[in-house]
Order: sequence, then structure tokens, then C-alpha cells
Amino acid sequence: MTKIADLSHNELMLLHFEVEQFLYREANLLDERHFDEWIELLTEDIHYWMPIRRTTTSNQPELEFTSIGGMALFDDNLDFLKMRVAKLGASNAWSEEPPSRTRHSVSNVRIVDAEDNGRIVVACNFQLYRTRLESEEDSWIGCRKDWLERNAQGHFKLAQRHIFLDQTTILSQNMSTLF
Amino acid sequence: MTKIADLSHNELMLLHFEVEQFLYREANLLDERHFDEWIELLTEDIHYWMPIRRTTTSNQPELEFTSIGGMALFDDNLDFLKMRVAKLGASNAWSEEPPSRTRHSVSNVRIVDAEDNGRIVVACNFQLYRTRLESEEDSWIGCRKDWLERNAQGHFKLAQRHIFLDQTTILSQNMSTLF
Amino acid sequence: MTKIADLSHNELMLLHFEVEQFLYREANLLDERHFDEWIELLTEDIHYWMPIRRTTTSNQPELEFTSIGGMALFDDNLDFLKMRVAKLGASNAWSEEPPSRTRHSVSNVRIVDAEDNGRIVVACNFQLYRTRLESEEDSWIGCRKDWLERNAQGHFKLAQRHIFLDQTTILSQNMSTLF
Amino acid sequence: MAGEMMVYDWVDYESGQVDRRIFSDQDVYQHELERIFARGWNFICHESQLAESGSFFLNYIGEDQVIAVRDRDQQVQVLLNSCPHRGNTVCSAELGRTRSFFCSYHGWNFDLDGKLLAVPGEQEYYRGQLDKSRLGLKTAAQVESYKGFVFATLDPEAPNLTDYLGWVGALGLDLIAERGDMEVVDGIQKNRIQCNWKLAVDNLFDWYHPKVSHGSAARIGLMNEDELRYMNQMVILGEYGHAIGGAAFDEGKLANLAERVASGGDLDPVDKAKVWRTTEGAREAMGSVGVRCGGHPNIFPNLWVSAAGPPQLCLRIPRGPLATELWWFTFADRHQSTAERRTAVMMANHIFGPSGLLEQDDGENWSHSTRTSLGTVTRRRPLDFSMGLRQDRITVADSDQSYIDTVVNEHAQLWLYRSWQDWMNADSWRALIDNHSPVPTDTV
Amino acid sequence: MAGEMMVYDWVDYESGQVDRRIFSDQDVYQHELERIFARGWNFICHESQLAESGSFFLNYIGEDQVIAVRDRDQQVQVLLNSCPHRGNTVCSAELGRTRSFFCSYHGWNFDLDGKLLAVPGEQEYYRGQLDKSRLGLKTAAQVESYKGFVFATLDPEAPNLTDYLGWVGALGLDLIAERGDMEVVDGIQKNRIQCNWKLAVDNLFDWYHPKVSHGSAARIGLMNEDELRYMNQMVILGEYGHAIGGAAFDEGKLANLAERVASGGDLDPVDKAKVWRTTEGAREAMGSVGVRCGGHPNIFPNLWVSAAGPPQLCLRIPRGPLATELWWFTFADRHQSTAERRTAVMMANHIFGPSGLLEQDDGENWSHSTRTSLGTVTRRRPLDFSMGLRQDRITVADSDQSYIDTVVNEHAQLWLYRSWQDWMNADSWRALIDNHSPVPTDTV
Amino acid sequence: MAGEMMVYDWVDYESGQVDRRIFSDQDVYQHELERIFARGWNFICHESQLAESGSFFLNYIGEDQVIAVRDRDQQVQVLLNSCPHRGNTVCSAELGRTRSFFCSYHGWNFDLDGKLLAVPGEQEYYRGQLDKSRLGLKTAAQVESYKGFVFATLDPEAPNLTDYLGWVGALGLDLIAERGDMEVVDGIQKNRIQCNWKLAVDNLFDWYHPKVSHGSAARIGLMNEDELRYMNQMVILGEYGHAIGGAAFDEGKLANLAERVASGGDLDPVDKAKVWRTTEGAREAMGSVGVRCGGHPNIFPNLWVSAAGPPQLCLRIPRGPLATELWWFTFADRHQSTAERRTAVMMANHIFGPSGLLEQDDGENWSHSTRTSLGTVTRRRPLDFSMGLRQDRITVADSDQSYIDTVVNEHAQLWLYRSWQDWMNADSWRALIDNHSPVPTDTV
Ligand code: FES
Ligand code: FES
Ligand code: FES
Ligand SMILES: [Fe+3]
Ligand SMILES: [Fe+3]
Ligand SMILES: [Fe+3]
Repeated sequence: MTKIADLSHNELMLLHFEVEQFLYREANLLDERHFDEWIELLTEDIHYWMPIRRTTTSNQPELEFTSIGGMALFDDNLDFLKMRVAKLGASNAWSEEPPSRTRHSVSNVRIVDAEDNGRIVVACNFQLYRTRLESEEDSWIGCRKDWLERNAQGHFKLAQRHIFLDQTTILSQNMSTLF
Repeated sequence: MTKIADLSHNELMLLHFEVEQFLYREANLLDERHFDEWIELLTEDIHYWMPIRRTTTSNQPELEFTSIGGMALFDDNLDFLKMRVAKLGASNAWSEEPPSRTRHSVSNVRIVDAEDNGRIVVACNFQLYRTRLESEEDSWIGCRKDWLERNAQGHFKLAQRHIFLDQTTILSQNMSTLF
Repeated sequence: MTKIADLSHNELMLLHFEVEQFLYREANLLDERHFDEWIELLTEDIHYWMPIRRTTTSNQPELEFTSIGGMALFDDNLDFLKMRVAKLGASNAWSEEPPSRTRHSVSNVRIVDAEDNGRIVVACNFQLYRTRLESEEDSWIGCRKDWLERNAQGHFKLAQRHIFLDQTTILSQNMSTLF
Repeated sequence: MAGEMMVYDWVDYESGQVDRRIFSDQDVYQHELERIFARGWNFICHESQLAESGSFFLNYIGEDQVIAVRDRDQQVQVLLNSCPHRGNTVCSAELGRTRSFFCSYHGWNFDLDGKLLAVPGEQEYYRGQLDKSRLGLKTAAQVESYKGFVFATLDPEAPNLTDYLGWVGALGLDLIAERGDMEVVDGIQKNRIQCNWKLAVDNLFDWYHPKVSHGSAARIGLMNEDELRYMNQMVILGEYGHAIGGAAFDEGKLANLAERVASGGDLDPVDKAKVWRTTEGAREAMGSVGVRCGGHPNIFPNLWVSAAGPPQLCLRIPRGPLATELWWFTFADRHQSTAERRTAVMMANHIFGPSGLLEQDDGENWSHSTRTSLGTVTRRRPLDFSMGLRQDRITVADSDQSYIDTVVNEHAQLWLYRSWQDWMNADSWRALIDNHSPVPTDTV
Repeated sequence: MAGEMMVYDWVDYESGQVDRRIFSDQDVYQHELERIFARGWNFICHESQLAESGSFFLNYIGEDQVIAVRDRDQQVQVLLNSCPHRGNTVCSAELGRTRSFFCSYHGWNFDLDGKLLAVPGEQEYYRGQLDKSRLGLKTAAQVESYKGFVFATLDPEAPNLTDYLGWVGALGLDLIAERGDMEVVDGIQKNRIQCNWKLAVDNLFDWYHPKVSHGSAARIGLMNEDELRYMNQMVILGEYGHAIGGAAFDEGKLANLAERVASGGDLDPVDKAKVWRTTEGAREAMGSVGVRCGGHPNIFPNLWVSAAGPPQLCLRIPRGPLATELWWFTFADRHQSTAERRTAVMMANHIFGPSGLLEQDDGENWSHSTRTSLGTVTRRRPLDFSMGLRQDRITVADSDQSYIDTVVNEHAQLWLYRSWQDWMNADSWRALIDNHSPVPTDTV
Repeated sequence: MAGEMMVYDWVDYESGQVDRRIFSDQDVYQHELERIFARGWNFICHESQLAESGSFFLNYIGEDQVIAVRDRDQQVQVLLNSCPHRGNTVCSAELGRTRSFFCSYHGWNFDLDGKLLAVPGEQEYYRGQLDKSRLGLKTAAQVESYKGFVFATLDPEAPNLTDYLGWVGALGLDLIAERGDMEVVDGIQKNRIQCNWKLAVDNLFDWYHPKVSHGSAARIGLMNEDELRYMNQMVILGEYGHAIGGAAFDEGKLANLAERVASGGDLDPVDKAKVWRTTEGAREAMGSVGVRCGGHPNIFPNLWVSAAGPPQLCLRIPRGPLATELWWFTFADRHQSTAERRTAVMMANHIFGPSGLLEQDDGENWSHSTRTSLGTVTRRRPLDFSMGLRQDRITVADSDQSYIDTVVNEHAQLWLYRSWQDWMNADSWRALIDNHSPVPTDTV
């Protein structure tokens, strides 16, 4: 952890505060369905990825997750994410009409690394709760790894997101929301 | 955000820390059933409100929540809250006898504004878990907007709370607890 | 709160940050199944305890929890915890083969006291989510009280943990994980 | 279905005993859906909820979801929410306004009266062979409004709403309708209780439980202990299971109030709330018995008219034998002052609904009563409804309205179950009309 | 109920095959509630849990919730937890002390023996017509205690507890009772497993699974590999389905131990734990076979006496065909030193219960076995209980106690299912007494 | 089971009406498990998923969980995942590699072909009396592979796979198999939808819904509006319920493409994706009709071959009448360039699966259609499948393959339900073979 190590406790705490607030704001934009603003938080080369998870024996951990480039539940670049957002805004995307009510909660936020390219690597747990229509409920729980970088103005942008869901078989009708 | 903007990063972080700790202490008083102490945290003119939420099409967002002064699930001033607390303390309030076991968890805390009257506006997500008797379980998830102000001693008081539950049809037998 | 009281706001915030990060790292070691590293975080005289909770009338609160030394769900010293960890590592502990997928989320962290022996007492809420095999799900929610102390190097160690689950009848097939 | 053949003999109204199995048995429940909900007149909404053409509101008749909508001719239509093509729903919002009902599966588009307007590929794919006229949304067999309260039945053989309600059902609704130019206040409170729907209905006649169930409300000063004795009770039993039970006002006091109103003396809030009962209109509509009636009506099967406090309706929607949804509709007079309305709304918000200071304590009793009826041995013992049994006489007023003047009792509850059994044993409306229990005329 | 008419022929004890449908079929389950749980003697609690008048403890008989309470005459009463009025529960806390049982719905108040004490409005509302004597809480048909272990049956025709237990059931309980002045240690561990209750019972006789199921416990040094071979097994089969299976102690070793005790030689913990078996009292109560018996008894249907380690009972409460609750009761001798008790409690806390280092690994096996019995084709193939079938002889001891000396086997499991079938095919206690399988006397 | 005796008359193929009860009735569902899933040939996996001896993959046949595994002789075995001893599962990982199947309950160990290898205590406890040969894991009655696609049936009387598939089922699989040296790309997407499995199958033939259901995909430029008109449709009906419906390629265009390939002209991606259809091999395997076929096959009962985009299979696994799991298998040619594979995988990841930009919008329609079929009155009205009914002629190609050239239609869906009814009314394979509907030869 090159740069991180050099930070004083107080600097680290400040950085952590800034990171946490960024993640909270970002989550809020999704819950408030301000998807266009959300897109603004992403870098041009964003990679947004959720592998498929499998139940495997403890002696074959290498089989637990599919790898990058293979089958996945999300494997999006900016264009695909823009499509998803456009879809969420379209009144004829039936899985979101009426809109889902989502709640993105982030916890256990940890700055785990700073890369030479200046990216900060942040780990957290998430719980995405969704309810639709009269009483449909979904709860997606897992952990995430986010790569943040600062733009010219010094504001954070999300450069990479790896989402590790704890479920194997997805117990939901669809995943029409963003994580 | 008048005042907030003027704060240094460090001051903002300190304020945020103080706010978060206040919300945690407050939640804990409810979970520990120290209701009288909880009442002490409220201002004389507290407004504690949970509107009714409805499933609506994306082109009629104005119908999603009932408005202040109309039908609601909570629409309490201090007197009503004192009644609820008195009830929670009464051994013949059967929905709470035996007492519910509650867990108020607050996350994604954000200071979103500071009003000219010196009130700080704080947004957060909440999960209120309740279990009763042998195995009854309820989970209420949503977001909250709290208005905090400082009393003479500089301690925070809760001046206003708007609770936005994600459920429309309430899937619980009652809402005998506080949020 | 002897020592705590003497801390400046900023010092308290720093301490809190350090404590929170410790709890997050610890949780992560469990979720990543790095049990041996987890054991390293415990003091020699650790006491890890989860009493049995009961549904009782409001006039007999003394019956709600079993007391230390009596029946419990966890009542472990370091030796027992090492056994659990060894078991979790054994490929023939069938309740964990294939391994459970767990997510330890900690919230509402509060430093509630500092003892004369230099131990810091920390309270928090927890949600332990577990999913196994195709679609088994457990969610254990409650609050915790942790006693932290610093070792020679000034690193935190967990000296005591009291886990108060909100459920009375445990709605899970087993509790093969650590809290 | 197992239930089909059996004859129900689970309500013994001689001894006031009711078999517990009717509160949890799956076959009984399926039977109720067929013989009660799919046959009776069900409350759907109030006309004020459908302000303009295209305004709609979702509700249920038993487990059939229906759309109430005001069509282009301003008529209220009640449509089954299911597309005749593949069965998809055509409306998912619980309220709103629309120009038509568009099916999200293949795009069949239905007019506000349910007619099938447009079918993609009608010529290209169906080659003009589709008879659109037979493929509209199924409409309720009959829809009628009584003073703005919209009811619907799915059974074409059902008598008209007036005959169904009879004077008792009508009086029940008048207790709200006659108060003024009533409208629904925006916001229906909905919550789900793990109880059988009949136990929730039973409870609305139950003036025995408040003193204990709601004892805490008295303790915190929300109600007055003595209020909860309810010594002056009036019970009215109606054909097909309708009933009213609760407080009765004193003839003289009402007359005296009328005078004071005439002489323009000023009145306290409690009196104010009764003034409407002293009007000519009210007496004409409700008769001498009606104006005195301060109790809780139930329009069979599941509509509680809560007229004691702020005027509200509580619909009890079955969700399987072991669950019920409560939907609270709150009413206000369009001509009421903002302050008066605010007071009424505040009261409604704090008394009933899932967080209501009174209602909080009802659900658990009902759910426990439901759950115990699953006990293998526990359910062998019937419940007891003997309070006041054979103790009271029917009075027939000059208005020809018959009623029972008494104290707290279980007459209305027993009548509810007795009528319920009539419905369950009738295999058609014809049979129900021929064989239902006559309203008692001498003693109960 | 579909089950009523059928004759069960699902256990073939000639070949040791058991049809899988009995582990998941809904009708079979309803039938079990009627014919086994509502008929047999069920363990309720230990007298030490009801310290004084008013002390109560909630438990279940099948799906009927019951209150065990010590009444004013110090008698233990077992009451159905349901109010005869509207069926509400009258006790919600799982343990505690009360002066009476007060119904939160309308305030009927019941004495500790279930008698209806007071009814609000008995004169005012019921006009003195309510026969309170017929409206108490329903009490169990019979309640008896064997050496402090309280049992109840809901069937008045059941034989008394002594006849029901026979010498085998009694011996099972003696394995705890005879150790000293026993009491329950505060804190019952309760958890729910997604398995059929019979698979949990079957498992308690199963000395074949530890070596594999609990292999990890051996690996971490909690047990000793060789311990898990269990070559010296004693099986005892009792009337009505009771059975005991597990380790047998050596006659000679016990005698030798007795001498050493007499000569005041000092003993290691393992020996200490056996001393009670060498006393006159024990031999008198348990006979020569009993003192040698170190196995696991099951009191039919669902009470496991875990007497090998610290004395515990595990009750297996059915929660539908696919779920079972395990309740662990831990016992200690009142006269034990604090240190000894602490050691025993620590052991109990770490062996069994949901987090127990042994029991952790049992639930999943049982739930998988239950789930596979739902497979359309999978369930067509019966389970196999042929271990030791027709290989062993019954020995009759001088004490007249008959038993089987053998190695690990499935005799007790097969006897469990065979007796289960007797119960399921009997439509009354009379029929069960006349037709149940006799305890084998020659070979098994 | 209630269903056993009844004769199903719920599909009226004269009028194109299907009774809604078949989408939610519990007895119908149990019957489907017995008569369709436990009897038919079910897709299990592709041989490429079982790379080497010991490689396994878990799947389901109805509600019976099966293990597909490559044994020591490189044969693919399909084993019921349940131990014959106490029924425990012997494999819990959903994929992986193992040397044997070890039961975690008592340690019985099974070879890769299901044979019982070792039993702890076979001599000590079973005294050598255990006939291991009868206690292996139950293997599927028949297992066959068609060009790498592994199928199994649990019914020994089923015809062989070739006869079962017929030319239509075979063609369906050829649409993937003939593209090259195909293998499964690691990662099966699995998710659960609250719908009846038949509505998911019905939908795969449904070229009517994309324009509306997936309108948003067009709006965001993922598809081209006009593409969604589907005027050139080809429907092929196969014995036992197999069918194919969707786009048809133009004979001439294919020929022209062949020429361009020959003359080495360069091709756009769309053309490239069709080249394989112009090969001799393809024409031989699939015939003149097959190479033109661009539609969606379903291998009865529940295997969708999605060959329009990147080659994928979607298996629809029933989870009770009201739920279905979708499992997506994605295929790629081993000899494809990394870039080509990456493109195909990206497309597969973004079109289908729970987060797929198309599939996202399907599940809710199906779940609503399922839920409405529970409505007491709603379910009384059948669904409509009359699109194109009696409008189209069967053509028989020189290749003897018969097909229907038409526009968007519901022929295949109606054939699905008609065949489903044949299966449900046959009490054996013999009866099904004798009585199933013949494939139409003139008009449909
Ligand atoms: S289901 Fe409504 S248009 Fe097809
Ligand atoms: S239900 Fe118990 S008093 Fe009425
Ligand atoms: S259940 Fe498999 S070995 Fe016993
Ligand atoms: Fe009430
Ligand atoms: Fe075990
Ligand atoms: Fe689709």
C-alpha cells in the first residue's frame, strides 16, 4: 500500500470520510433514480462486473467465481451502463414500470490499497433491498471492490467495480437494477 | 448549503462524526427501551412523519407519497410521541407485551444541508428489524431525513423526522415500535 | 468514562476510526475464511459469549438472558475458538462443506467506555447473513459488546465479545459460523 | 374441491358455538372464495376516488384483482385485471390515471370500459380472424353505486344492490353518506395481519374487547375508562348477514340537540358531531332508529363502516385462510373547514391503521386466535358466542325498523357466522334466497 | 383427511425397508398429529423448572401449545394455551411466574389450574347466564410425573404413565434421575431444522454416523477416533416403540469400581461419572441390565435421553412434515460442586445445540434426507435399515430384563418405525393395545 | 393423488383455448412430475462440461436432483443424488471433480458409475450380510448423448433418444451442434421466476411479444424496430411436443452467400454468422428446411435452443406450480478466435439471464400470468391461442421435412399444450405412443 502507508492517521481518516461520502452519494443517486447524474460519476473506461458464483467444495475454490471475460451477470463498459440507464428511464421497460423501490446500503467500508496509477481501492459490504408492486421483495447481499480515481477537479470517479454476490442461484425474477 | 460549505474538510468530518454518534445513541435508546430518555432528545416542536407510499407509474411520481397534513402512518407532535412512549411503557399494551426485540440500524449517513435556522439536515438509510415471541420477524427498510438542532448546551435535539418506508402494503401485523 | 472523557473531539474521532476499521478488518477475515489470521486478533484470555435469549413478560426482564457460566450458545475461551477454527478448516466438517458464504456487517459502532485496565468497550449492531448450497439463507441480527485492548505494538486485540442475538428460537439448522 | 360436497354444520346458533376449523381450513377457504366473495356484492371504492375519466383504483374481490375505473362516459367500470390473451395483468399501479389499459406482454390495448381496442398484427398475424368483441377484459357481472359507494358482484344471478343491502346495509352506509358531501381523503392505509378474515369481521361488532384490548389507550388518556362500559347498545340484524352493533343515542337528547341547533346555541365538539343526525334529511334517509344508531355496521361479507369516530371504512381482504389485509378508507365532508378536516385526519391517523394507538393491539389477538385453530386437539373445542343469547327482545319501531336495545352482547357476531353458514351451504343465489335464515323477529 | 382410511404398509421389517413418503407427505403428518402426538404421553418439562406456585413453562404437544404451570396446591397442571372464548392465547412468555392467566382480548382470567376465575361483565353483559365451570382452559387428559419428569397425554383413554413407559421407558429416565438430586440448568437451547422429526429420532440410536458425521470433532481432538468404533453395544426394545441403543458397560469393571469406591481409592473423572451406577439404589431402580446401559434411550415418540455425556434431554417438536425444532434440556445434580457443574455445563454448551461442535454437523444430513424424499422417482426407493437384521439374539437377564448384546446396528431404528406403523394403524388406544407389535423375544 | 384418475380435457385445440388451472393447480403439477418429467428425456448437460473422469455437474429432472458425471470408462453417468441408506445427498457442489461420491452421514462411498464401493463396518457391523450390489446410487434408466448433448430418462420403457427427438428435436440441437466444435462456456446463469414452467416454454415460440415486451431494447438501440416484425416465419411441429418457431432464411440468399464464400469475398458479421448453414455438412445433417430454419426450438418438455443469437440453451426447471428456474448454457466453437468468442460471450451476457437487457422484462409478465390463474373467477376464462389457427398449410419439402411458412402465429404454442395433454392422459409410454396426437399434415 504505497501511498496509503504514507498518510498520517488523520489524513487517512479524511480520505476515508471522503470515500465513504462518495459511495453514499452514489448509492443515493441510484435510489432516487437520478441515473444520468450517476453516469456522471463513472470514468470513460469503467468496468462494472459481477461474476457468476457457484457452490463448490473447499478443495476447489478456483471454481467459485467465473473469471473476467467469461460468463457473468454484469460485464459492462460505459456504453452498456448507458444502455441500462436509458432503459431504466424508458417508460416501456416493463420490469421497471412501475419503478422498483430500491435501497442501497453500504457498510464495512475499507480502503484496501492505492495503485500507482493513483486509483484508490475500496472494499465494502452491500445490501441492496428492492421492493416492487404490492409486496414483492428482493434482498441482494455481498461485498464489492471499487476503484476510485480523481478527475481534474479532484472529484472521485468510479473506474472499476467488482460485485461479489453471496447467492449462487439468483432468487429474483430479474436484476433490473444497478448495484 | 450555506454553513456547511464554509466548513473545512476536517470540521465537516467532525460534525459528521458527532451527528452519526447522535443517531446511533438515539437508535440504541429505542432498542434498549429507554423511551423516556429518547423523548428527551426531541425538540418541543418535533414533527415525526411517515407518509403512505403507493405503487404508481413512472409518469405519475406525484402520487407516490401522501403529503403532509393528509393520511399518514405517523404524523406525530411531541404529545403523540409521549403517548406512544407511555403506551410502550404500559404493561397492558398487548402488541408490546411481551416486548418486541428491535434493532435500529442506520447507514449511509449524509449531511445534506444546513438551514438558516441552524438546523442540520441529515439523510440516512435505515433497517428496523423486529422479532417477537417465538419466531415472528419484521424488517422495515427505507430512508430517513432528520433535522437536528443544538440546544443551549450545544447538544443535538431531533426537530423533525421524515420516514420513507420502501414498502407500500405494510407486511406487518402492526407498527407498534418507533422508527 | 475516565479516559474517553479526556479525549478531544478529534482524538475521539481518530480512536473511533481506528476501532471501526479494526472491526471491519476482523469481519472481513471471517468472510474471507482467513480463520487463522482471525485467531491472531484475539487475546489469550478472550471470552466469546452468546447467551440464550427468551421471550419474557416486561415485568420479568431478569429472565430474558441466561447468565455467564450458565447455558449459552457460545461460551468460548481461546481453546474452544481454536477448535472451531480448526473445524472450519477441516474438509470433513460437513455443515461447512461446501463452505457457507457469510457476510458480517457491523453498524452503529459506539465507544461506550474505557476501563481502567485500558480496555475500550465498543457497542455495535450486527447482521450476519449466510447463504449455503443452492438457496439456503440465514440472517442473524442483534447487537454486540466488544472489549478491545492494545498489544505491545499498539495493535488492537479482541479481549471479550458478548453477542446478543435478537431471535429466541434459532431459526437455522445450525450455527456453524463465527459472529 | 373437497369442500364442494359437504354440508356445513359448524355453527350451532342454539348454543352459540362455532367450530374452529372454519378459521384455518384450506378447503373451507376455497369454498368461501367461490360461494361468498365470487357471489356477493363487494365494496370496490368510493366515486370520489375516481375524479375524472381514466382515474383508476386497484382492489380485490376475494383473490381476484379488479380495476375500478371511470370510463369515457363517466361510468365506473369494474374489470378483472387479467388479459384474455396470456393472462398478464394490464394495470400494476394501485391508483392513477390512464387513457387505456395496455398489456405489457403483447400490447393488446383495452378501453376504459374493458373493450379490446387494438391488437398488434390484427391483420398481419391474426389475418383479421380475431373476434375482438369476445376478448375484452372481463367486467364484473353487476356494478352499482349507493350514494357514491361503489359495489360490484361477479355473479350475474345476484339480486340488485338495493335488495342485497336491504335497509340495514343501506343504513350502514348512510352513517357516512348522510353526514355531508363526502369524499375519500387521499391515502389508503394497508397492512397484512396473520389472521383469518372472519375474526377481523367478528371483532368490529365486539364492544366487549376495548376495555381490555385497548386498556393502554385509556391509560395514556386517549380514551376515558368509563366510556368503555358501553351499557346502551343497539343491535340490528340484516338479511344475508349484514348487521350493526354498538352505541345507541338517546331520542330525547337528540331532540334537545335539534332545538339548541334551531335556537342557534353554541355546541361542544361532541354535540357538533351529532348535529347531522337531527336534520330532516337524515331522519328521512335513516328513520328514527337510524339516527339513534351509533354502532359499527358490517356490510356482509367484509366491509366495516367505522362511523363512531371520523368516518372510515375498513375492508378486510382475505389472503389465504391465515392472512387478511386491512385497507382503511377515510372520509371527509368537502365543505368542512381545513381545520376541522385536519382534526379529523389527525384522529384517523392515530386511532386505526397499523400504527394506530388503538388498532396496534388488535392484530395479535386475532392472529393468535387463528393460529390456535390449527392445534389438533385445541381446534376440537368450539368458540363461545353465548353473550346475551336468548336474553334480548327485538323491538319494531314505528319506522318498521327492528332492532335490539341491550348491553354489550354477541348477537351480531353469532348472526355473522349463522349467515356465513347459509352462504356456504347454498350452491346458487337461488338457493341462498330460498334458504337463508330469516332475520329474528321476537327474541335473540 | 386423506390419511384417515388408509392402512399403512410402509415399513417392511422383514427386509428392513422404510418407504420414504413417510418423511414428507402432508397427510401422513396430519395423521401423526392425530394418532401419535394427540394420543401418546409427551414430555412437558421437569418439575425443577416450576420452582414455585405460579411458575410456568410453554411447550408443545405436536402442534398444540401447552402451558405447564405449578398451581396453588403445588400440582403441575398442563393446559392448552387457548382461550375458550375467541381462542386467543393466554400466555405468551416462554417461561416465568404469574398469578393467573389473563386473556388480553376480553380479559377472561384463568386460575393456575385452568379454572375460569373471572369474566368481565359476567352479570352486566352475560346476565349471569355464563356457565364458567365449562369454560376453563382445557387441561391435558392426564398428567403424571416420573421422578420429576412431567409427561402429559391429551387422550383420556391412554394407559397410565407407568404402563406407557414400561421398564424400558422408565430405565431411560432413570439414566438421569438416578444420578442424584437432579434439576434443569437454566436455559433451553432451541433451534429449527428443515427435517422430518422421525429422521432426528432415528439418528439418536445411530452409533454408525459419529465416525463420519462427526469426524471433524475427532480431528480437532474433541473425541478419540477409536472411541467411535462402538463395538460393545446393547440394544433394548420396549413396548409402544421405546428403545435404547448404545454402549454397554462391563459387569466386572463396574464391580471392580464399586470395590475401589468402597476402599476409598481415588478415581479419574471417567470413573467418577460411573460411580452412581454402583450404588444399591441404582441397581434396585435399574436392575443389572440398567446399570450396564450406557446408550441413548428414546421415549416414544420424540424424547431423546442423552445420558452418555452431561445428562440432557432433547425434545424433537414437529413443525410440519419438513421441519423439526430441537429443544435441549440440561440437568445437574443440586449437590454437585460449582466447579463440577461448570465443567458439565461447558461440555453441554459445546457438544450439542445449534453451535455444538458435534451437533452442527447433524442437521444438514437430516434435512437432505428429508428433501430427497420429495423427489418423484427418488422417493420410490425405500430407505435401508438392514444392519444386523436377523443377526442378533435377545438375552433375558436374571432381572428379567431382555436386551441385545451386539455391535453397531439398526435394530432400534427399525423398531421405531415398526412401532410407528402400529400407532398409525390403530384408530384408538384400545386398538393399539390389542394390535401393537410384541417386543421380540428370540432373535432380531 | 387427486390428479391420478382424471382425464384432462383442458386444451381445446379446435378453438385454441387453454384452461388456466393448468398453470397453478397443485395436483396438475404433481401429475406433470410423474407423467412428463419422470417419463420424458431430459437435458442434463453437454459433454464438454465433463472434461475428464470424475468431472461432475448437478442438475434436476423435475424435482429429482441428479448428478451428471464422467466415470472411469469416460462414460457419462446420470445418478439420483440420494444415498440408498438414509437418503442423504452424496454431492452438494454444483460442479467440480471428484474421485467418488462420499456420503457425509455414514460414509458409504460410491464409485463414479454409482456402484457402492465401500461401506464402513461392512464386516464388523453388517456381518457381511449387506448386498452392496443392490445398494448403488440409482442410475437414470437410459442415458444418451446426441452430438454432445446429454439427455437422460428415468423411465426404462421410454423409446431411445433418437426416436424421442425425431427429426425436429434433432434439428433443434443441430442448430448449435452443426456450427462447429462446440463447448459450453464456463458459467451457467441461474435464476428463479415466480411463474409456471409452461408459460416460460410457451414464450420461447412467441415472436409476437418482443416488439412490446422488449420495446425498451429497441428504444435504447439494442435492436432495430423493424427487425421485430418477423414476417417470414417458419414453424415446425414434431412428435411428442417438440416444435420450432421463428425466422426463416431465404433459400436464394443462402445460395448467394455460399457463392460469395466460395469466391472468398469478404462478409459482414451477420453473413459470417450464417456461413455454417451453407456447408455440405449442415445441409446433410439438417436438410433443406433445417438450413433455412432460424427459429427457436423447444425439446419437449423444457429445453429451449436459443440459436438466433449466440448459441445458448435455456433449461426451465419446475420449482412447484408457481416457480421456475432458468438455467442458461452458453456455447462457443473451440476453434473460434478469442476476439470472436469474447464478442459472443459479451452478447450472451447482455441479452439473456436475469440482468439481460432483453430477458429482464420477460419474468414479470409470466409471473403475473401465473398469479392471475389463481383468481377464483379469473381462472374460469381460458387463455387464447388462436393466432393463425386454421390459416396455414403444411408444406412438405423434397427433404421430406414438413413445415409451415407463415407470419407470427401461435401454432407451436398450441401444439405444445396439445401434446402436453397427450402426455398427461397417458398412463404409460405404451399409451403415449399409441394415443399421442399425430403431427398435422395438411392445415393448422
Ligand atoms: S398477454 Fe396481454 S397481450 Fe398477450
Ligand atoms: S378471547 Fe379470551 S377473553 Fe375473549
Ligand atoms: S445416509 Fe448415506 S451412508 Fe448413511
Ligand atoms: Fe379493537
Ligand atoms: Fe450426531
Ligand atoms: Fe422475451
